[in-house]
Amino acid sequence: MKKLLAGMMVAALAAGLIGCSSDVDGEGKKEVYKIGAIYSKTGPGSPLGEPEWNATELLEKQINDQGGINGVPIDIILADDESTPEKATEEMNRMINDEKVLAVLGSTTSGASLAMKGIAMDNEIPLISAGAAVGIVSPAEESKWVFKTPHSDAHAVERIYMYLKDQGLKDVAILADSNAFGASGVEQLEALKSDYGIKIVANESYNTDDADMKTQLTKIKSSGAKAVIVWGTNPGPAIAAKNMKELGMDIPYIGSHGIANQSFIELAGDAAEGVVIPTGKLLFPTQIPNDDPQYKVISSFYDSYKAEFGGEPTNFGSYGYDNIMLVVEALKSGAKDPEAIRDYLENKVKDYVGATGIFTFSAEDHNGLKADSMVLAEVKGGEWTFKK
Amino acid sequence: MSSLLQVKNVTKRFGGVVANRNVSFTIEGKNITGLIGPNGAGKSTLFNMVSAVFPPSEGEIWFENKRIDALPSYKIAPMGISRTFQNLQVFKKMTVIENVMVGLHTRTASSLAAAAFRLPRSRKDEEFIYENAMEVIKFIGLEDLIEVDAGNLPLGKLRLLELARALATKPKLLLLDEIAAGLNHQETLEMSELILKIRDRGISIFVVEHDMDLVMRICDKIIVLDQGEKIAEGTPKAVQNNQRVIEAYLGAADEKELTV
Amino acid sequence: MNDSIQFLISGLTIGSIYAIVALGFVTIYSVTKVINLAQGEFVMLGGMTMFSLIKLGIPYFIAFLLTVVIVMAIGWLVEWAVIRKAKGADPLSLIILTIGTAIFIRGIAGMVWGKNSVKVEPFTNDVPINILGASITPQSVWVMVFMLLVVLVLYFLIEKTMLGKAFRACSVNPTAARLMAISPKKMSSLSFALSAGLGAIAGLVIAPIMFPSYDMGIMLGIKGFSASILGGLGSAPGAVIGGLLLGVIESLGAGYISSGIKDAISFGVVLMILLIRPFGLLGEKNVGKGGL
Amino acid sequence: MRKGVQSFSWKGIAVFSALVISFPFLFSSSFYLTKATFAGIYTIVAVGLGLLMGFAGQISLGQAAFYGIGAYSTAILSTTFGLNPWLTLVISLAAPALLAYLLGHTMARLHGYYLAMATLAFGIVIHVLLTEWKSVTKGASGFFGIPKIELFGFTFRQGISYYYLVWAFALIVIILSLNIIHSRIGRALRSIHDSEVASGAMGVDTGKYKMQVFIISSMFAGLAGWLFAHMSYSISPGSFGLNGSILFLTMVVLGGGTSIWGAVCGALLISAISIIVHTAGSHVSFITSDFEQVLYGFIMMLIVIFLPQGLVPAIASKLKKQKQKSARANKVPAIGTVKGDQNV
Amino acid sequence: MTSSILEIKNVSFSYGPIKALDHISFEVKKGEIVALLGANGAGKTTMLNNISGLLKPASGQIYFKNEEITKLEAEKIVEKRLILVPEHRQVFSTLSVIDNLYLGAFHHFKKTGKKEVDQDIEKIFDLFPILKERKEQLGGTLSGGQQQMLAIARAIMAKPELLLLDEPSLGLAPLIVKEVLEYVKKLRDDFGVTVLLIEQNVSASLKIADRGYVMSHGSIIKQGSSINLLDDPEIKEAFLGHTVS
Repeated sequence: MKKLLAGMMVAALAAGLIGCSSDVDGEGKKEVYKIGAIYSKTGPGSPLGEPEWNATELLEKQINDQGGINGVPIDIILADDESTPEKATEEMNRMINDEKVLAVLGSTTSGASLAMKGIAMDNEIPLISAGAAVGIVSPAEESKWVFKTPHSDAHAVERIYMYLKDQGLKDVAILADSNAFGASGVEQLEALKSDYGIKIVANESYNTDDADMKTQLTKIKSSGAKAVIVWGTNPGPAIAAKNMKELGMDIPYIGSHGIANQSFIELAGDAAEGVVIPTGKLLFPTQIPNDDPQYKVISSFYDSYKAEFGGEPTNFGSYGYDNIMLVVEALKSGAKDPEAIRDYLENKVKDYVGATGIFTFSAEDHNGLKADSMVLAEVKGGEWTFKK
Repeated sequence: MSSLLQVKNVTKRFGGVVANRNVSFTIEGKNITGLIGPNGAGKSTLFNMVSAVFPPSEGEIWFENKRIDALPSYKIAPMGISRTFQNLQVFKKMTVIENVMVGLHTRTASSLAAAAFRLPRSRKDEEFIYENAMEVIKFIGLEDLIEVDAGNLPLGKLRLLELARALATKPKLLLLDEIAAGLNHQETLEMSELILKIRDRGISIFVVEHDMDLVMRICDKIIVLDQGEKIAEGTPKAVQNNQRVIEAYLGAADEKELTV
Repeated sequence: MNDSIQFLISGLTIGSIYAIVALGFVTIYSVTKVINLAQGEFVMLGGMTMFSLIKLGIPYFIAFLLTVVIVMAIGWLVEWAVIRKAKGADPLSLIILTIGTAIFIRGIAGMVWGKNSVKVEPFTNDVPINILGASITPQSVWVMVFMLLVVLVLYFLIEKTMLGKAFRACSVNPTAARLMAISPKKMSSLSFALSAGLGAIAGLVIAPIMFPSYDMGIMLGIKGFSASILGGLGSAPGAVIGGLLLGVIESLGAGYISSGIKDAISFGVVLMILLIRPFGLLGEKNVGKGGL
Repeated sequence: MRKGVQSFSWKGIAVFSALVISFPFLFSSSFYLTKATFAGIYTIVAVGLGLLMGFAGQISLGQAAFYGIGAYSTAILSTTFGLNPWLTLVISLAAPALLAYLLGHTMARLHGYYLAMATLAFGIVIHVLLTEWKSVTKGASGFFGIPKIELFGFTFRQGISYYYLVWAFALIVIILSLNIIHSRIGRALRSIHDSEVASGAMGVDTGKYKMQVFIISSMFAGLAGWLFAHMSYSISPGSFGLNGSILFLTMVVLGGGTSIWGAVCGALLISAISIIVHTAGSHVSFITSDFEQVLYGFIMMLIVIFLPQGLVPAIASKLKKQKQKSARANKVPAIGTVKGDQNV
Repeated sequence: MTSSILEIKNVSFSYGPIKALDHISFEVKKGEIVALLGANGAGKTTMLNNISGLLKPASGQIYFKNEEITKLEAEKIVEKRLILVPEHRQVFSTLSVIDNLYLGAFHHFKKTGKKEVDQDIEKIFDLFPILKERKEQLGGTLSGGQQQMLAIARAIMAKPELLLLDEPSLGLAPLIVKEVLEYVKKLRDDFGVTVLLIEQNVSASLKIADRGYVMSHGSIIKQGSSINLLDDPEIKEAFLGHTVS
């Protein structure tokens, strides 16, 4: 019995050893910059994580093809956390202690990012997350080593509220996914409503795998809402759009940046017409004005991404892009250790033009974006069009 | 002093089928009582009611002046009733000694917490259990097999194991359900000797059996069931020559009487 | 008032789906005493196969029939390759076995079809119909029609045909059935094929409503299982009642209490009903034990 | 005093402890250490679930809920209310136990598939509450800012110290469980599994012990939750849903619920499999986490079909049969020593 | 010369450690009624289950119409028209009487066609009028005797050449036993069905049987014509144990 157990342990360990040995590199190799990147390539977060993963692969190649950073190649170690905090924890420890990376990028989901945050703080390694939750970079005193590049939900909400104010719509309803993405959106929608004089007359949610949302929409309909804000990623919002049409609800449908992709339109079909969302500009690189400061960055990233992978990078691709490029900026400036990279990010990144927006980090703000990094898009004729 | 076990007017129905109708009998102390009857006569049903597998539909069962017919089966073991099973309900994945040790469950009382932390109470109980189990095993004659998984035993030993396990509870009344089923002649003989030996220890025994040799040899009193009803009661000899019993077993012969 | 009608219609639509899935559970259970927790995967396979066939350019109606046939074949295969091999296992093992099967099928589906949701066109146009101020889409009507159709066909099959009698015979007394030359093994295969077919139909009718994806089977399977338990295992009318009840509770719970905790409400109700009636609404007391 | 009868073999524990202690020295990699730490946490849950399934014969499709209650109890109390984690450990044990006690009365009336449904429903209800009771649990994004465990001024952080902390608890749980199954109550429980009728006739109060084991298993899950919460900076409801419950189930099924070591092995093997897939995945492109899921499903099917009692009991009984064969051949009846580990 | 329709050669069978059949051999000739007698636990039911394919012998062979059926599945053996009426009758309790009868015809239903099967059912109703009265009633709600008749009727629907009857008198009142056994005789006389019957009701069964075998502890200990067996004093001993003198 015990022998058996011991045998099993040894077998498991042996399997591990084989894994280890392949990672052993000879000493005295020439210098590389090692960066870790953990994204959700699989699992429920994969629609978000995949463009981030792809963008990371693409950029590593591009940078090294161009001779690296100041002549030093960059080595990005990619890992999939399968959208779980446990795997993210394991990978984060590997990145920091085994791979000895200078900084870690990721992860896609808030839960995983928060789990990684604790480890980054313990080990004093900079972490740049692509997660949505505000908790990733706040409170500031607990987030010294953690940054994030995605449009904060707050920005998206501000953008929406500004639009609603312009349109004179005060009474709104929320329909949000009950997952982390939706929850984070709702939190900001609630937090910022009074700043814009918005009244939330109905606050509904749905499960990611719900087939039908007519019940929630009926409630919204009766609540007298003048617009409905739907916060989630595909396919939920598409079902909501379809259900609204079926219920004959013609109030404006405001989406989140979670559906800033072509597949939303494909799924929702006609029902997508007129849907307005806040989004990064990467959604329609050809439509943004040439004089936009981000124009060059966005169009070149978009083109090379499309050429490499065929699909759209979506907003999430831009987070993957900016996460790397910010570290690369720091490395370029000569920051070669984790602390220097962190310091550079916090103090030197001012008006940096990224794919997501224009970043200005500070000790209090580790997100660095403003609401104007987002624009509004509307579905017209089966396509996302630049609205404002 | 009244009888050890009293079955009073017991009736059992399953759905519409009456398995036992108005059966009454008593079992005295230090006695072997047999329950026989043709297939389908309701022996098992009656036996199961006495061992509290299920309650009777009507009637009462008393043991040592306590009414037991509504009790769950686990409550009658501590009172002094124990049984074996015809279809061998040994704990197959446990060793012989562990099987017998389960029999001593009701004679100890240390709690789960005591067990988990191996408190002195638990240790003392375990020692008591082990010693008593060994004693019973030696009495039955299974001491060579204590470490063997019950599932690997041959039939004869399984029957002995069931007996040992039942004895470990220190019963006043031992119920044996077809204890000789499947045994060969020699084994059956040995079993009867063993049963008599147990009786001599002062334990009352109630057997359901279809091996007539065994029943006739060991029983002090026999109760005969047919069609759910008691049709005869008495000494083996009386029962064997009772016309109703012969009919029940061999069928009524209306034209040509069976002659013996 | 209009709201409650709308809630009811939504609840009945989704409840009809649960009912079809639950009938799949019952079909297998009543013949084999196996609860097939991979039933939801049959639903998923229905939706995804339909999508693929249409994408291949196969006409809608033919794709529909083909889907049912393909999924039935998979159901038959599952019985033959997996369930039959574990003959006589207890319910606990069977639950684990079919969960394993579900995970396996789902994993393969994820690799074959990818993770994204797909779209399947509705059977007929999607202009909603107005009833008492509530709106109902033609597809929702189809869902209910199919549910009733399935119930009718099953009723006819079980009550009026020799095959149905053989099914019932196997369920009451497999040994006696064998003595009538009815092979419980064959009936077990057939019941799996049949219930896979039911799953496929559920997948087909719901596909235009909910954008199928590789993992849609989990929740539908669980809801179908709940519905069949709620109604009482092995009871077809129970499954239908359970399914509709679950759908309506969910919808009313979301409508009048909170959409966030609607699942907690519906499963809370399931727990409570089990507390009051440990054998479901129409269940018999002696069921609940497994084994072929 | 006859040691053999009253306790299990300490040798097994000693060998296993030695392996546990030496692991970090053999494998300094932080990745393995983290994996092994999680494996320890899972072991605690699996041992509890193994007791429930293998010894009380009850299924639980909602074990992750107890795990989650343990984790959230401590997270909320130690963060929001600033209580010392050692203090909240009591709550992390008591809260699942209380719930199990209340639920146990319902469960006691249910059997087979109905029981499976009830535990499944319970798991879902708890998961929904963790997600939706935002004011307390901070909702789906996760609860964060959980303090670390401290002992005499030493802070347990992820890494070697936490590894040892977790495995110290895991070993305690294993020893307690072995103690239980080698006591009168353990034998009673095992007897229930073989023949409930016979154990009833031996005076074993089946319902009482099933309830006790249900409570114990929920407490173990709660303990694991406590360890998990304080390991990480944050916890989120996703870790405590159906997937988690099924993962625990897989561990027990794989290793074998009728043995404490089986549950331990199951937890370790599942962790090992994920390491192997991870390693293989970096070389072979189609081996992804999707493949891992397919593999889990496949393993569950194979085990139920070919080794329904699980790996460890299957191998143990084979070894034992051999031993008994050779013992019989040598005609050496082994009297007086009943080795405890034969049935574990 | 009457050929044997069923031949049992050296069949043994064990339930785990319990040996139930020990090298049993016997035969049944076409057109006979043969009774297999013995006390509880003698192995009679096990024998019938081995013949019908529900159990598989550990060793030995079974021939039906000179064809070996030892390894055939129960379902296939039914198709060869060897039908067992099992112990405790085993009617489909939640199916109606008429559905029970239809199921009897399951193996030849397609070949025979519904019309003919319906005619067969009418014939059965002539034989057992009580079943006609109760045809819509559920099998489980019938009385014991009626269930026994239904079980036999259901077996007849399968068009048997050899009918195995497992204790048709079990749990029935003496009058009903007589009635049931009368039907069995009628089956042989009017339908030409060969019957192998196991019974503990010795006198009643030997009255209708041509020959009998007596089993004890898994072996056949005695055989002979019914008349001879009825007169044999050892029979009583086999059933009631050693006579206490």
